[in-house]
Amino acid sequence: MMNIFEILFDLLLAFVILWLAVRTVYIHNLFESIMSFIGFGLFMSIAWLRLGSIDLALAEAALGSGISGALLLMAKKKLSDCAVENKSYKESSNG
Amino acid sequence: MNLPFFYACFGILIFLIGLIGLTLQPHILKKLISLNIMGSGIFLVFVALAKRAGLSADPIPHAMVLTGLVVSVSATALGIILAIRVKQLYGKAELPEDGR
Amino acid sequence: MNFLPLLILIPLTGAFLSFLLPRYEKFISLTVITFLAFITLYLGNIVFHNGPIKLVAGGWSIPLGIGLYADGLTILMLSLTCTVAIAVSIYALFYFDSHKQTSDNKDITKSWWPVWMLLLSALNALFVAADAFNLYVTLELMGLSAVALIALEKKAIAAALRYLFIGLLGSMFYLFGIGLLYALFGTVDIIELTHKIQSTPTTLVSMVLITGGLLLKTALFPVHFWLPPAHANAPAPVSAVLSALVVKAAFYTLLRLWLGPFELLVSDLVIQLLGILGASAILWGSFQALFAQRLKLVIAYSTVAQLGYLFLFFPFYHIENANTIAWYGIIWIALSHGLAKAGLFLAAGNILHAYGHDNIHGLKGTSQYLPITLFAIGLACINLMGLPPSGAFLGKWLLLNAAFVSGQWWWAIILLLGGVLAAAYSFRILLFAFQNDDNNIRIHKPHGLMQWSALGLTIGAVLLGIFSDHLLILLSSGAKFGGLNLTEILR
Amino acid sequence: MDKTNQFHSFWGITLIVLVCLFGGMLFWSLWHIPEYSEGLSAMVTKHMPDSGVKSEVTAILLNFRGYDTLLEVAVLFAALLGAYQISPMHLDKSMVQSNPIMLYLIQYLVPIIILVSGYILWLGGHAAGGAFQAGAVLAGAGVLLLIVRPDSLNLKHSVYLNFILIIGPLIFTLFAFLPILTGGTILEYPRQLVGIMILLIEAASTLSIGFTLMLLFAGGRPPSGDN
Repeated sequence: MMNIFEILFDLLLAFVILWLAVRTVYIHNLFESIMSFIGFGLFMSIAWLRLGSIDLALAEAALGSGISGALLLMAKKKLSDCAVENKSYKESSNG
Repeated sequence: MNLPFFYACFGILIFLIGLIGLTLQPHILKKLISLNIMGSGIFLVFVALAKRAGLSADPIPHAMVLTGLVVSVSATALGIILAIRVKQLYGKAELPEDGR
Repeated sequence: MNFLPLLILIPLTGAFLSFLLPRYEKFISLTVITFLAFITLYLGNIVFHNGPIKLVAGGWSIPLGIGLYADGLTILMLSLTCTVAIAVSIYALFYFDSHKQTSDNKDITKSWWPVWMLLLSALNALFVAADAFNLYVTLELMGLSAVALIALEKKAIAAALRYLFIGLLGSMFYLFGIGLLYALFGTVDIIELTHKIQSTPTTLVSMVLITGGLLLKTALFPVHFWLPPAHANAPAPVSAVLSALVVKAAFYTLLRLWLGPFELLVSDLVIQLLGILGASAILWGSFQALFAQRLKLVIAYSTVAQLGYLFLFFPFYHIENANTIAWYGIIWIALSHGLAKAGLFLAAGNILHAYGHDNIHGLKGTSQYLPITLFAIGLACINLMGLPPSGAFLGKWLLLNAAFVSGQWWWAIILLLGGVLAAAYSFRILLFAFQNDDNNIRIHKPHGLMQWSALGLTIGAVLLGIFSDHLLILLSSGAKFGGLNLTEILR
Repeated sequence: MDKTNQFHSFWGITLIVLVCLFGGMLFWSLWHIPEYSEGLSAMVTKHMPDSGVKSEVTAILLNFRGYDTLLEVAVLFAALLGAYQISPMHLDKSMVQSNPIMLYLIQYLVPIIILVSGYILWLGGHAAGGAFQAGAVLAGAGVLLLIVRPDSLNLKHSVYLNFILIIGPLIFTLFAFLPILTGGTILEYPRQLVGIMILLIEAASTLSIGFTLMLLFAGGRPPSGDN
């Protein structure tokens, strides 16, 4: 059966992940949201370890947190830089 | 409540958080992040319920989740590139309202 | 030697090779499609004579390995895919060449062929899948390649993104349901699930999740909003494939699961609800089509309406005989709609190509300049209305029969009303198209084969109503419903 | 403004009620799942000696349910093709962060990351690891290079790059196809070659996945080489 430390560990992990998930989804600032998402992925990989899957922990850390995080940060950068292309396009395509 | 069901319930909570985020957040990147979080919740349910087999968990859901992870990363990448294009065309990183 | 997996592997190889060697992409793709046509014919022959084909990937035993399965319905869907693929590929040979100069950036490869090959392999894989998790992967492959195809057109970028979101959301629900099913029964094979399934609350929840996800992908009435912008703005061959095949594939998945594992759980309330949603889709879609200003938008809304007919199968689910008749009926509607709608979208693409726009009020002179295209539109409209001798007539007639056999006559009213509305929006198109143009506007005439491929598909839809005997027998191969002599009813 | 806020709060409450109902349904479904279930683990254990690898997850991914993985690799390829037709590769100068420390570190970091990637790939045969993890790590090295020294990679759209991108899926498809020629079924590896075939698929896939993810990070199609 589970001992008290395991229960405490699970509760703490669940709390941290939930907090990061809520922060990721509801925080206004996009950058902090992405950062929380990366943290969410890292803590998720601890959860995978807890559930006995090293494969998933590796994959989550590398893909879910690392690559997705990098993609999102790059996207944020490009979104704030990019200029609107040919404005007239918007009107002309309305018809 | 034992370990598998604790984590399964927790997975459902994460899924719901992502679902609310997907419907409420207008920003495309946040929608994508929310979808990823929903996915993580589902994966958690998969793997948690596989742990019911005892110490050595059932590996089939692990493989399925690995497949799902790669699929969601691919979809996120494509979504991000589309999002940048939408911003270039419409000036906002949000889906246009008029249903185009 | 079993050819079933080749239906997936050949287009996959085609996709990789045509990406590697863009110079030969047309040659590679046409070769792939020729192979597919022969393999489909060969498999159809086997299923017709020997019954359904089953095999397991990797040669493992079933809950561990992934099953592949082909029965009459599978073969008909594969043939639909193949027929549409042939016509659309011939069309695309010329369509994308003439649009090349509009590409705004030389560092973007607007590559239709590799993605189209990927989509083809996804469709074939979906139709032969007998494994619920495998269906998830194929649905994702189909969704992502469809998004990539929609994004070929600049003005459809937002629609593509919305399509991606809807597709992902639908798959999430679907995946959740599959997870619950696996947790309960320890298998994701559809046939084995059918044997093992029990009616527990968890199974019910998983059915709700899976059905919800697939309805989202099938664009049933209240969640249809994403379909018209995506289908109306994508390039013509893409619209044709989306309307004819991709939405049907999601419906096919739903049908497979409802007639297999979920059979035990289907309650009267739910099937009536699905029927009502289908009926609303018919009415709402037709009304929107009646008031849409652009030809492609009319056609897209008409897809929403025609998808509604497919859901009229469900109210007859529990009624002996009526369910068989309705099942044959909706599959005939699905097949003939697939051919007719693909042809119609290709024809609309011709008009867009010729006039530079597809505004309904500007269709003047189509009968002078594009007679073949207009003929294709006319034949397709006959199908949408469900007039004889089209395939849709047979389908609707079977549905009418089912309505009367079961005593639920009110569905017949919906069918008739849907036909009338379809006639209204069809005549609206034809009315403008038949007007003579006196000003001799300059048009950019599409290649002859572009016109003929549109016509070919719509002729196919009509032939489906005339030469239906053998196909109906093929359809009964491996079907859940059998033993009912349809030719008796048809007389 | 006030009005829209009210509107939003109305929908917000409706949404929360709906989500609560939906969540309740999901929790309710968990309640009825049996406490103990072995799933297919016994079956996996039984067939492990025939799989050609020692890690269970790798055996499932590449052998027992390899067909799913084949389609999944195609999904990643579909995302890449989508990116190729939407936007060109785009790395503006402001993204480049080349301070001297990074430039110094990267000489050591990148080879180490590539080694780690190879190690994870090799681990996949008998422990946790495999093509997807290794590919992601490899992509990490590429991303690092793209950020710090984009010119060092010199990505150009060429047949060689395309070949790297498809070599993994192509070999996978080929190995799925070959057994059919000899009368078997899809992905039915010959018993004596199964280990080496899986290793080949994984090695090629790692390369393809790594480059695909890196190009997705870069934002699309690299510029043509011939100008």
